[in-house]
Amino acid sequence: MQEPKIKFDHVTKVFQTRSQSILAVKDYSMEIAAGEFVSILGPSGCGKSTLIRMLDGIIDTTEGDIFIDGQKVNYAKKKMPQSILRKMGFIFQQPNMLPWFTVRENIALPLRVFDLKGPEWEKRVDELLELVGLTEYAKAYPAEISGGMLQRAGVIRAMVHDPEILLMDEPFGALDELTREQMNMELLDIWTRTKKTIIFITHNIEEAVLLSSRVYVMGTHPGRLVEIVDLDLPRPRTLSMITQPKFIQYREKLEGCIGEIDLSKIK
Amino acid sequence: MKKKNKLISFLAPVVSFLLIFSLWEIACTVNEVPTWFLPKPTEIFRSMVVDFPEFWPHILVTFEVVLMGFLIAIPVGLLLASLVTSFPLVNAALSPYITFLVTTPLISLIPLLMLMMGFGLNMRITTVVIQSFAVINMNACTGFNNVPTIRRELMQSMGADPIKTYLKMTLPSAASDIFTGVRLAAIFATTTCISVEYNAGNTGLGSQIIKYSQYLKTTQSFACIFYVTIIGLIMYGLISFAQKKIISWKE
Amino acid sequence: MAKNEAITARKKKEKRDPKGIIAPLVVLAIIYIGLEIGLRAFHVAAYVMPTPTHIIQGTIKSFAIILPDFLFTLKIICIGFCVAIPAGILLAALFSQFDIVVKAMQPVVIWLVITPMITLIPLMTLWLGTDPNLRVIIVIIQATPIICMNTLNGFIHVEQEKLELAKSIGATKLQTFVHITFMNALPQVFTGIKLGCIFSTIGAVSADFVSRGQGLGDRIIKFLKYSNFEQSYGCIILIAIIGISLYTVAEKIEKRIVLWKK
Amino acid sequence: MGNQVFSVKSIAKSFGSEKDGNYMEVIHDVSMDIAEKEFIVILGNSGCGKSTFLKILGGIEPATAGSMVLNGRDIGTAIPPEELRRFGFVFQSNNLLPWRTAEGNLKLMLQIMKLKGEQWNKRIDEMLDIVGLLDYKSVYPHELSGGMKQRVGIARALVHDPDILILDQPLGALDAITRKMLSYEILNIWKKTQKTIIMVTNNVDEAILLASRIFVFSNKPAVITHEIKVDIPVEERNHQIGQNTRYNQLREEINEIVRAAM
Repeated sequence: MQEPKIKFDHVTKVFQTRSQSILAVKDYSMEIAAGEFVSILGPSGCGKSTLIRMLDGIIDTTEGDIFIDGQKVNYAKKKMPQSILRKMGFIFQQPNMLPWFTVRENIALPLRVFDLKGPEWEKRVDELLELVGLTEYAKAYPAEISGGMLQRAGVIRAMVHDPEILLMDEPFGALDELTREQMNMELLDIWTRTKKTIIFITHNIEEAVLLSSRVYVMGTHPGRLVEIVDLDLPRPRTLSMITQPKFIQYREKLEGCIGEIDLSKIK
Repeated sequence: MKKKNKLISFLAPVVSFLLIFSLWEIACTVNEVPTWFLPKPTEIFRSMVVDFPEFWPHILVTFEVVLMGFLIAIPVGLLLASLVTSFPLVNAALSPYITFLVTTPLISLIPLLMLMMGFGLNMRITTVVIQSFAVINMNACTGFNNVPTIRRELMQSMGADPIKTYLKMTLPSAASDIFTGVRLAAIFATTTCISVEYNAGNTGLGSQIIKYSQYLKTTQSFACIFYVTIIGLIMYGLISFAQKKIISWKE
Repeated sequence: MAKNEAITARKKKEKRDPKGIIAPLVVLAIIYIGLEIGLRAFHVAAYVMPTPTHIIQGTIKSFAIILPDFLFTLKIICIGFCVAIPAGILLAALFSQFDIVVKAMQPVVIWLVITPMITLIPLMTLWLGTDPNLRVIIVIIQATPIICMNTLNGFIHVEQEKLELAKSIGATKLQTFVHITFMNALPQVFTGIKLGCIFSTIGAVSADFVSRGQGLGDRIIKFLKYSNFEQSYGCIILIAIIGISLYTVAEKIEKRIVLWKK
Repeated sequence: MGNQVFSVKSIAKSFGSEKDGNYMEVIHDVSMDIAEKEFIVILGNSGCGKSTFLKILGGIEPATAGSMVLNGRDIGTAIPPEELRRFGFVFQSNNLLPWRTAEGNLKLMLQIMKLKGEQWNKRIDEMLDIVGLLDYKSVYPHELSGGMKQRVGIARALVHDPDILILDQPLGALDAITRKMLSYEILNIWKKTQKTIIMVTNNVDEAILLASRIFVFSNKPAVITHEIKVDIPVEERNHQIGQNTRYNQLREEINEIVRAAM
């Protein structure tokens, strides 16, 4: 079998605070092949954000290993080298634009940090701006443009250094319904064109079904894997699919998985 | 609509200042208050112009001390705050002392500093620096400590080195807090400078205020006070200008 | 049960980090011992800096002389500060009632904050005589504007939505002010109070320097005249203690009242 | 259909004036009759003026034209203060006062409306119980999760026993799972309390689950483009509604309308 692009091998994470230790993720394993689009679905507090933060070297693992391209990447305490970090782009829940840079400067920030110089990179920034229709807002400050546009900027910032993997942490959770639908379609379009590996974190069932090839359902207390659901829906996916019986069936199934978790404990 | 609002915001304070000064003027005239007790605003303004040559050297001295002290205090305060907040242990160890420095009226050191350094500019600037850097330091620490986690994570996700993180993210994040500190520091700087001049020698506007009030030349005293205000306003204006130029973004 | 959990969680948060207590004490010890050794080793003259032990000894020895001045300064600062707080808040409350007054008075308040009120000390003697107790006035006028400025800031920056809530339930102007505007501004009020406390001590010491005769500021100069360096350092430390105590009290009260701050 | 409790007739709202060239009409000629115990849902894109419409209904802003009739009495363009007690308003961003505990937030309503007595204090507990937060009575808002805060917000709007509950996108700021849970909770509250409810949302599923009638608003200026009666019996509205054929039919139909309006 082909080497998985990303592999979580029995990963456990315990957060140690002054008064207590919290088991955030317990014994989590998953394998993702190159070019796959997978979702991690779960209620708030189930540790799904912790997972991709461990993958991206923002926090370390307590137990277990994480591999990218067969290379072990859980760097306890030590900083993850830039060669590995460059393979990944992180998209946050909020747009997380730095308000003192213009939209273009924000998008080019990874280039400055990774020391990627040269006209080909600058051209790439402009191409990406073009791709999501932000060219005319390149010189605007983040405070001057709408939430949807900011989140688009967030997406292309994570792509500007040409990573192989995109980590998306509930990227469209803060947007209103209609903008979110639009962004979902744009994301699918980007994915089809670039064939990145995408890990998409969400608590929206419909979004998970619409976008991904596989859904990992997580439960809380402690954060753990509950179920893996493979989605056998044709691509390209369209918005009109959400009323098709098969789609509804998957939605119901996932709703059932979530329901089996501990709805009573969700606050 | 907008234009009208702007006009009102401009006119309202002008009117209130005019009102204050004319009430003062009228009260003095009607009650025939002697000039040595409380001069009329018009007399004060006249003195500000007429006696200007006499005041000028002192204005220069005071302004120089305030500005120099202030300009040294900013980097000192910022640097210390950056160092302190970079290491959690140092932060924990020093933070009570930073509050201590801010709350201590360091002007109480003036007599001792005079003994050590004489009456000259060095001593005055030193006093201004130690009184005003602390408040910049305290506010900058607050700013550095309150950088949103999500922004830290962004820099971490790119593996940015400490210097890049500091320049591109931490410093601008704290900018508005730093400016709060700088603004307060300007007020501390003028206050301290006057306090020093009360004690040290016979140059500077503070010393002149005392001198004139001893000779019952209250008008000139007030003229000096107004010049102190003007220095304060210039400082305040400069800071506001710098803030607008530097913080061109909205959070 | 869940309620209790939440409340104990709150109490736990209040418990201080031991690092936050031990580390500063270690620093204090290092400073003390370092100064003690350093000053002796390099034979630093007493007028530059006496050793900490000498300062403490000297201060205790002359404590009978210092005490009246200490009490006097403490009284001036406390009374002045206690008058300045309600004065500043009341003024801000008055100004904030009408938009136009806010626009008219805000620059005036800033102007008063920028002008060091200690410039009026020499004239105070002229107007009010030489009674040392009148130094209270200096403290009041030095501290009131900054309290007023911060409070006013808090009063005029209320989220629109909170005012809409008041409107939707038909609250009167007074009710809206008491329950919404004032409570919303409390954190800023405390910022003002804490700054006011610093301004108060500066005002009091400056007044002592200029008007002389009484107070810790005056005592520092007197001790220096007779080369009693240890004692004058002792006085400075006492002033510092007044300042930090007031500040700490204000901060403690803030923590008690402003429970909702994260 | 039951009695008409509340009708709005040709309500319009505009800002600015034509003279200055910044005239903007936000609501244009909206009329609706609301019967007792009805659940009205207003569906529309963000920024289409539906929040402004609710603010008029909640007595926060007056309309510029049209009139409202409350229990047969013509009250003109604005809800008079004495009638505000008949309304309870739930804000989009919970809008709890951070300086008051959950209980304190409910109490504020009673204080301002001068509702005293044991029965009202008991009602605070009852309402907190209805939203399942009795255990969190003395907890400050910042210690509650987003969903819990919004539940307190709903309890607050109910505590003074209003006839009409107005909800301005009450679930808009919540995550999808909490949102679903809370929409069922609103359904239960409606069943339990038998209030008349007017709610704004941009989520079609939510609208069908809850509404007796749905009004679709168009973009600026807001006008009613569609009125849809949701003929799913109350008994069939539960967690299994996803399998209801009528539900899915309506869902498709309304999704179509909403997308076309974009």
